[in-house]
Amino acid sequence: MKGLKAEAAAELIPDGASLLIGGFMAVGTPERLIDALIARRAEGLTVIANDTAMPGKGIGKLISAGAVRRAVVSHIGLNPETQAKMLAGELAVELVPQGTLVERIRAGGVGLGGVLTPTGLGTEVEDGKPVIEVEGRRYLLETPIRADFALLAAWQADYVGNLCYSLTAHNFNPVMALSGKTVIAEPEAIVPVGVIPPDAVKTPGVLVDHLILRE
Amino acid sequence: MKGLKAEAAAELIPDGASLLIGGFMAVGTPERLIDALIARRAEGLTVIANDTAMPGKGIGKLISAGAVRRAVVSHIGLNPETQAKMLAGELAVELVPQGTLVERIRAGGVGLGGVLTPTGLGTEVEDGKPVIEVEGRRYLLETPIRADFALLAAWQADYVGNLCYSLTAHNFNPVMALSGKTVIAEPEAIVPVGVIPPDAVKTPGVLVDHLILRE
Amino acid sequence: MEAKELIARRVAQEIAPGMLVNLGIGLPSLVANFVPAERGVFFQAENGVIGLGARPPEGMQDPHLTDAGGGFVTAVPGAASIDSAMSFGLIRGGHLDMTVLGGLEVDEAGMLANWKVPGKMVPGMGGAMDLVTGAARVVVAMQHSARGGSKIVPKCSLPLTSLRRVSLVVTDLAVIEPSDAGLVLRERAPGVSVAAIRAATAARLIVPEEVPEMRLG
Amino acid sequence: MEAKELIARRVAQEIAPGMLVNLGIGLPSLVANFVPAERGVFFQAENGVIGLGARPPEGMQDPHLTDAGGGFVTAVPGAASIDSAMSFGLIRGGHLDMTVLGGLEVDEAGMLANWKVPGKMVPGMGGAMDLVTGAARVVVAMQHSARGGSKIVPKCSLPLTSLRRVSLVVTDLAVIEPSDAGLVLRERAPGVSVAAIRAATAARLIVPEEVPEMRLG
Repeated sequence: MKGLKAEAAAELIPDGASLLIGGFMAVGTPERLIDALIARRAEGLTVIANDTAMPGKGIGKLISAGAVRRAVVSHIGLNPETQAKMLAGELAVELVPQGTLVERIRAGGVGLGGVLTPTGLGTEVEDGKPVIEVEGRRYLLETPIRADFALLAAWQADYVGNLCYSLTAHNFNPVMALSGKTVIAEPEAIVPVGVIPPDAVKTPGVLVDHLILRE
Repeated sequence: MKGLKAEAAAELIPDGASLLIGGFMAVGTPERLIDALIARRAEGLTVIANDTAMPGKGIGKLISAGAVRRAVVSHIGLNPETQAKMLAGELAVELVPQGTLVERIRAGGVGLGGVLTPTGLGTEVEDGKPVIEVEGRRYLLETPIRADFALLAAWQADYVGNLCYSLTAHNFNPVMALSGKTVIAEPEAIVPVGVIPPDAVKTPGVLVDHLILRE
Repeated sequence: MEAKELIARRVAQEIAPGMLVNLGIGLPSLVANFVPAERGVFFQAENGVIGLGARPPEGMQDPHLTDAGGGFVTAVPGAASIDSAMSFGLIRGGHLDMTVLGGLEVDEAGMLANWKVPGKMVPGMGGAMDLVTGAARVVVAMQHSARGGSKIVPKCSLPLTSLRRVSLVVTDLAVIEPSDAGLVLRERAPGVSVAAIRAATAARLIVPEEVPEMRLG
Repeated sequence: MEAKELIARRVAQEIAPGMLVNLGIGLPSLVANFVPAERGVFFQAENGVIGLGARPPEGMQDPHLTDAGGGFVTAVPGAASIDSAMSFGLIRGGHLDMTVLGGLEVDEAGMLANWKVPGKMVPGMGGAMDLVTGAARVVVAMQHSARGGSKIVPKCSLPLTSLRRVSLVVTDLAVIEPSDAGLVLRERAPGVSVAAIRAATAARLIVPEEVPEMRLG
């Protein structure tokens, strides 16, 4: 486990990197890491996340700053800038159904070669994907997603990197912790080992490479 | 949520039913439910579980009682009775790699048509299964498992059926909670609503049909 | 009564005690206001809570407790936090008793389109494709018409959300139930005639002999 | 030194600080005894704990805290409870730095057989197939011979555990590393000659000029 300032973490992340970023409409998103990426003028990023939040919050700040080249998300309806940049051809947006997105990220993290889902059958989401029949029902084959980095927001972390999350700030964070080649967590509090009991740990510290330290 | 005595729950489960039963070498196994099934002389059951424990404990008691016709498990090495009954043709045993077993049960519970895993490729486990190539790697297609009932052991339950588990007694229980048509949980303690905080719930009560009441 | 309230009140009648229900952003989220707490219903927000409660008191908002639209909510006693994998596991796995979603179009086959107007407005499907595919019952809550045009059409012109037929459509004019035979007019809004509904509907409607007024609880 | 202790001591040398390591039932579980706590290694038991510790004091056993063989263990500070889906997610997903397993046979291609003797003994694969397929490093810890026969053979006659080549084989006589060219003899047990190892091994061995004695820490 290596503690880092947000600025130092942003230096680890090269332009053009692919990033899994936790959060749902900016709830459970690592804001200090995002601010540090913008401060170092990151560009060409691929962002894989539930949504692009709204202007001024979470991933919305990366969109506004022009740091993102490609977004793989389920929803952009509450960020008009994302829609405008997409329609203007400045930003590639790949829309993935939310349940499919989380399973693809999980598959990448747990070593599965893909999952079969009924979601998207017969819609635009089916285009170009194999359809596989199992026990008389048809499913889309959806492939795993991994990324160079996973940027997580957590509620508490302990010194060995065990993480727990609060209420609706869980969302994609526990799954993304499995699927980044390098995993960086931004907790709201860092507590001594033993403060988070084993049964309360949602992300084992062995998955976490770096913790963002207090300012 | 309906509270039941173990005896009443055993009456709900007909001979020949398929049962997902939580536990790993009898740790995290609902012993009172098993005792009640044996007391009502259940027979012809299909048991899907990690293992058959050992004689005198957990699923081992069902094996000894001759209640099981078919076992879908990853390991029987510590129960010589299971091995003897299998070699004598009295018990059908389907061996499934442990990681594949848990993913198949999860797939059944979360509505996936299957998962692709590298585990078992080129071994006897591959026999009769489709091999699917994704991004240049080969995987086995493993299909979902559901069952008529899931019999779970939990640490605490609250009045709406929210469950939490302790240490290594989690094992298959949280996943099986998703995949039984009827889910029956045997908690060690039943506590008022609010005693288990939302972030500590591992199985939401909406998945649980019946709680086994105190003796 | 305002159109939105009428729709929300009528949808609320579909919700039985003990159900697990997902309410979409916007109009569908109003439904919770008309379901009495005594009914023991659990509302799920796909972003991660089972047991969504009302708006919090001023100054007591928790930044970690919002609905899928990002608005502050509370949690009821017995609530559970879940991550997105569990949330959509419940949805896709058939554990959700009902979902209430908005719609852009519903057609005679009961197909729903609600996530994209090509070249114009692309909010994305969010959780809608999983919800329509996986929930035990799918209720569409929407205005009957938009910009003077019927949203209930012979065949959807917009991209579909799912091949799954929706269970019920509740609008400010009518309750319509898709079936093998087509769209069946089940109820009229108070004071609205069958003829007025036909006139406002581009799709063919099957009209039974009796079309009662909506029950509004 | 007893054979089992020798093997466990040698395997312990493979474990670097900060690793996540799974130890199989039986002989492999002894390895933990020879890894100093200061090394900051996390042991995983596939049944559900990261941070497995030593045997508990008498009378302090918790029935909810066992290893994969069902024996009572403790948890170290910083331990985490995980369910079977997470446990095998870590294993299959490549998050496990090393697994140590027993073996029935290892062959010249580095293939392992360790879960079935057809018609005779069928313990089942348990987690072995996932562990051998998914762990970053796979170490086989076993006696060199059984019932007078070599367990290191030209080609496995028993059903394979995985098509994945194992990383290292540690026996009471030798350390052997499977490679593209075949099985390379890396180390000798204290006082055991290369000739004695060759004589006890049914498989062809590649013998470098230098074959040092085992480091035992």
